[in-house]
Amino acid sequence: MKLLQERTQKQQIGQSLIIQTAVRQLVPFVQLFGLYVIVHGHYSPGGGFQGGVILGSSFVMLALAFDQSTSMRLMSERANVMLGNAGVLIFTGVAALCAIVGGLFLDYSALDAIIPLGPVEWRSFGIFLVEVGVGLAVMSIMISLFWDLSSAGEMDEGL
Amino acid sequence: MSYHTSLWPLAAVLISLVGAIPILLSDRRPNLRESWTMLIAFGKVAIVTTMLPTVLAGGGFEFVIAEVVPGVPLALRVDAMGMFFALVASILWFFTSLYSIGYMRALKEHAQTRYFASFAVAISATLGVAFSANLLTMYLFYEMLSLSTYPLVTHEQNAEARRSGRKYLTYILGTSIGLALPAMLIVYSLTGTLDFKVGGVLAQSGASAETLALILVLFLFGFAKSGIMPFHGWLPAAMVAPTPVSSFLHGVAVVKVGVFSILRVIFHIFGPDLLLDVNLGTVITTIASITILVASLVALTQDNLKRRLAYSTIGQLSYMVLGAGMLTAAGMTGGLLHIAMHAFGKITLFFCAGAIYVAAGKKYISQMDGLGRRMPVTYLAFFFGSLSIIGMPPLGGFISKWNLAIGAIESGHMVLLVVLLVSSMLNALYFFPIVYRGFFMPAAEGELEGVKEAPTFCLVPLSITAICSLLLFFWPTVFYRLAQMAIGL
Amino acid sequence: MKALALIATLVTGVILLYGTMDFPAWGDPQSPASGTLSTHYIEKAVEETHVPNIVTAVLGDYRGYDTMFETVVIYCAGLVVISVLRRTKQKQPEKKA
Amino acid sequence: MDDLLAVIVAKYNYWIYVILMMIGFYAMIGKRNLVKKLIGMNIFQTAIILMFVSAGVKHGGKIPILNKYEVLKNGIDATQIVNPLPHVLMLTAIVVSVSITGVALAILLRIYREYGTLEEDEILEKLGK
Amino acid sequence: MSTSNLHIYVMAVPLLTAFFVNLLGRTSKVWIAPLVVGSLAFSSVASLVLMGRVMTSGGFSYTVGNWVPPYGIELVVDHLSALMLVLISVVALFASVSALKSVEQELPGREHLFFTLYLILIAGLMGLVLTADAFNLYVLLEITSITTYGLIAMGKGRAPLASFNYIIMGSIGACFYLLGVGYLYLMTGTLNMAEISQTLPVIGGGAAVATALAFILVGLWIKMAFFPLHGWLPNAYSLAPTGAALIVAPLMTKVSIYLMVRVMFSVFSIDYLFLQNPLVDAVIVWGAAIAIVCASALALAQKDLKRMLTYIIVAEVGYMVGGAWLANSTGMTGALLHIVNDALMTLCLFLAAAAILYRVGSLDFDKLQGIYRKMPITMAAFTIGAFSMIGVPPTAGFFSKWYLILGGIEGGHWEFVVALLFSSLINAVLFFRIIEIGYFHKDGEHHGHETITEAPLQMQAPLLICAVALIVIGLGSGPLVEKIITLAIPVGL
Repeated sequence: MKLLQERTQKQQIGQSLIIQTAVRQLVPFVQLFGLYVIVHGHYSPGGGFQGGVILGSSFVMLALAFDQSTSMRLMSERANVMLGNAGVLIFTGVAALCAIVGGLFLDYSALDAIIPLGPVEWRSFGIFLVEVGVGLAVMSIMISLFWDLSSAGEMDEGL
Repeated sequence: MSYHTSLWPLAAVLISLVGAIPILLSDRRPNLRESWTMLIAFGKVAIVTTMLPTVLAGGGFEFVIAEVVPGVPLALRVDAMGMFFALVASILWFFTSLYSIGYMRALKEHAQTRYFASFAVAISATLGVAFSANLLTMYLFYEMLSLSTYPLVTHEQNAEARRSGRKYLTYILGTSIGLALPAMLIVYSLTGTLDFKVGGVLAQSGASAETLALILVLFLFGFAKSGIMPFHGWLPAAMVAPTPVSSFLHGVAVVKVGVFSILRVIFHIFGPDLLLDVNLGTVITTIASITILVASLVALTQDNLKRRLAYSTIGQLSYMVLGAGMLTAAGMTGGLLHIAMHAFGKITLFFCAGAIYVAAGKKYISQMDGLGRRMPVTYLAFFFGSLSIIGMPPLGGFISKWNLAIGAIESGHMVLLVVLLVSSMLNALYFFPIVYRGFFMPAAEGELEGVKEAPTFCLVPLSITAICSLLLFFWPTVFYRLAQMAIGL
Repeated sequence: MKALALIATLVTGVILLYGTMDFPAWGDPQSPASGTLSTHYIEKAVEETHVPNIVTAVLGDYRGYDTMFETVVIYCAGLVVISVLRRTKQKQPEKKA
Repeated sequence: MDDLLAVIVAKYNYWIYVILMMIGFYAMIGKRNLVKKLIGMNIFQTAIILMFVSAGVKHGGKIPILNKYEVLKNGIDATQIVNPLPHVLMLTAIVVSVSITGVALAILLRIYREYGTLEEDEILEKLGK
Repeated sequence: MSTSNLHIYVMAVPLLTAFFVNLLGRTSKVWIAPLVVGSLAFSSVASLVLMGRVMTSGGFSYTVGNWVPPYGIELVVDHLSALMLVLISVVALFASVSALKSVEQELPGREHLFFTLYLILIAGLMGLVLTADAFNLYVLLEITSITTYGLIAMGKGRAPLASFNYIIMGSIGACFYLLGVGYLYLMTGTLNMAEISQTLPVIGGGAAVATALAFILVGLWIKMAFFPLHGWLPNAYSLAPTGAALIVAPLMTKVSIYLMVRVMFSVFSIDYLFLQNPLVDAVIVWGAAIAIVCASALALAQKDLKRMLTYIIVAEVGYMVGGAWLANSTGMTGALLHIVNDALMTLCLFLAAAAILYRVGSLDFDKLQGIYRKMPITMAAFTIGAFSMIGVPPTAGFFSKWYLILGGIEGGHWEFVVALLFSSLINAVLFFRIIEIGYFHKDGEHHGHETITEAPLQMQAPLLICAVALIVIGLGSGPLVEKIITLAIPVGL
């Protein structure tokens, strides 16, 4: 009961045209930046975790500016879970694949056996792969953390 | 002597353990169940007796079950001493099973299947103790016996049974875990072995007299089944069990297992010579003598027949320890022999007590006036049994007591002789009144209407055991020989 | 309770301070922490992995095993939050009531 | 005096972390409010993170992001670059602490749902009756 | 340097399966059971094969990502870790079979989440056993912790509160461990255990190293609930969902013990621990003795079977810590053997508890009256487990206790010997109280659960196998010690 009252008050505060418009404009750029941070982790500060968090934050922004259901329309809970699993699976899958194709666990250079890029290049590329995995996982977890915590697990309008 | 590996000892131990399974399975069909019991009992006697000649010829069998601790396997070995005890136990179990059938059916006891099954497990454990080749194995079977007899002691499953069961376990488990186990471990850490050797293993360890004394005392009190005071309290309490249980377990198996363990330790872990050197014999004899006298005195005051028998048992058990403590050939022989003689005598007495309970429903001596004329066979057997316990010719008890007396004289402690004589006197004092009341006191009117002899299933075994203890006076050779071999003569 | 906590804290702190005694000076390039291990990373990482961002190289490859489990940790966190908080809709009304 | 100063200059940051750690630790075991405990936990972990990172510092060191081709051509002087390992480790530690904070918050919500309060004493007395 | 990946698969298969359990289990529950049981069965078989290899051709070191240690993360497969792998996978397998039923009863609709966490926990434990890298150990420690927090918090009623306390205590433990590792890293500049242990003698045991040791030990002790630090365990374990308790209770504390042993001998040296400051281990053994006595005494005060068992676990931790610090090989043998035995005993008892809970719905002592007649098979297995806890031969518990006491005698630590005997007696009292309650049914009759029947086969099968295993291992403890454990204890003891 108490929770609900707080929530309704908050909504009136949150619902402001300016913020909503700004956020609507901002979100694509934020997501783009997130992707950039992930893929450019090799050459600049960044990587999966940082990028993932930024990607996640874009949805958090939506949920804050509008309400949770809006953000859930853009990214359904089911899809979110799928992405999370996909992310972790990419990482562990790559790691296991290295072992399966005859190298050691997580030895990306072993993947040279599949697509010959040269072992060292493969290491670089493998790092890229797993960073993507990490990014996906972190993003989805960030989103679901926010959703669950903000709506106390009811997945309704949230804060 | 030479031991050659064979499956006989294992078979002797396992037959009743495995036999418990068909007993459990034939829960619904009593006749089938009882025939299983008898079959197993007979098989056991057969197996044990087949091994007898070899042992008498100075041979023996052994069988290693598993190598559990470096230098200490779980192993069975049939030597003279083990044979001696196994013979007594298995023969008496046969009669007891016979007797139980009569008793349990006459009283329409509940949960008979559980009763017979646990009985079978218990006898396995007993033979296991008899045939164990080292202290660890013996400890194993000792515990197994304690646990398997719990359902028997608490058979009635009423409040009193619960109390006694608690007392029973507290004494037995408490002492064995708290005292015997550390003693065993100290011995192991001193010698690196727990094997039973004639002459003992501790002699070479070079342990100080104090350590030896400590170990000895720990063992004496650790095997509380021997009813040495002050750890005797469980025995009277355990008398709530059905009479066959009391008669066999608390007249023969359990208590004798306690004594047997102590004798094993004295003979084959310490070795008499070592004990003589550091002269720890007196420790044993003192403790034993006290128990003998106190127990006999207490027995006088008991009105409940089974309790009186229990206290008499406590006293008699200490005879055996006493004999071992004398550390003279005759003494130790007497001690061992008394295991057999007392077993036959005491089981007869318990059987009689049971028979009286079945036939007349009487538990208290003061109510048994004139009962002897109603059930003469039972009372005659009772008379024989008590004579044997007191140690009068022409009954088996005389032989063991005779040896004990000689041992006392040899050992040069005249006080021990005095103890023996006094206690025999006391035995007479607490047994004869029962018989006297039975035959010569007039029964209260209408008290014993229609009381007649107990069912045949009860009567036959008790007569046989009574006759046995008579025969043992004339032909004690087998047991005598085994006892002498056991102490290395 | 509070006093106990305070004592515990102080003891821990004192031990930790005592432990810092023979620490290397702060920022000392010769400190063991920047010994062979980090030197190797700095010097060899690029040619061994072709990743100029050494942190990424170490994170993704040399200590990739750590990173993998780290990802699993955060995955678990999400899972736990769902399993602890998430409530199916039909439970809603009796909550609101 | 000077050497004392030298010691202080050399070690003061470690001492600061220890003090930070003590604050967090005390909050964790001393405070009765569950959220404060949680905050204490975060302070504690932050202190550890700072300690690790400070282990990697080199005076005048540059960030460990190099120019690929130049390095491949003519090596690199390790003393010029700060130690990357602690950063990696602490990236992990941060993620772990985030995850645990998330879990703890979720559980706190459950507790709030159950008892309507986050004061340990009140909860215990609710449980008492 | 070996290229065999078997041990990796032992760890990775449950991990990967976990994600599929989450993915597929969401849609339909039919996937869960085959996936969980299948993956754990695979791990069990693989770990047994691995054990065989180690026994024939000795242990080996493995580097993830094919970087020479210390640059990469090193894994070590030796007799000890292989044994632990077998233990973990087998226990997990049995527990999961039974857990499938009880979870279905207790957490409807959340099975897939439960078993995802469950499998990740198993993988984490296996990783802990394998790793030879101080920091990697921390990460895995957190994985196991975080999954455990979740599993416990899924319980009803007070479970979240218990779980939160566990989070606070567990985090303190982990942070202390990390602090210790940090100090070591600052002093040695490496995280690879082997390399640290090579470097430490060079720099000598100074203040920082001593502090590191202290903090690592305290951290691990909190994780394993060594007596004064045990506060979180009883609530957490007794309020957790049955399925969670089934796996957490037998394994978590044991694995932390293993970690302590690992750290003691792979990071620090016998020389540093026992010879340079002999006072320390004397103190710790005393502490262990006190822990055993106090925990056993506390167990006496409990009125609920599960809570009683948790306090027994705390006491058992004292056994193993004491045994490990006795500073002689006998004690260490006892400690390691007891890790195996205690895991199995605890599993056996908790499986029995789970079966009873499944039927009776409560584990209060007064609900257990006459249970022997209603669930004879379950209670028979329970009795065997109880005997093993008490230390009745030939069950497994007796033999590890044998070595522990022997080690105490050899080391002259009589207080430890006395404590062990005392706790055996207490255990006897504890369990015979329950056996008595279950065996006498006269006044239990009108408790009105005559409808109670035996537990479903799916819960009985693992229970019975486990009970039999206790006796088999007891009889086979000679070879077990001789062929594996003596080779597992560090040289020089």
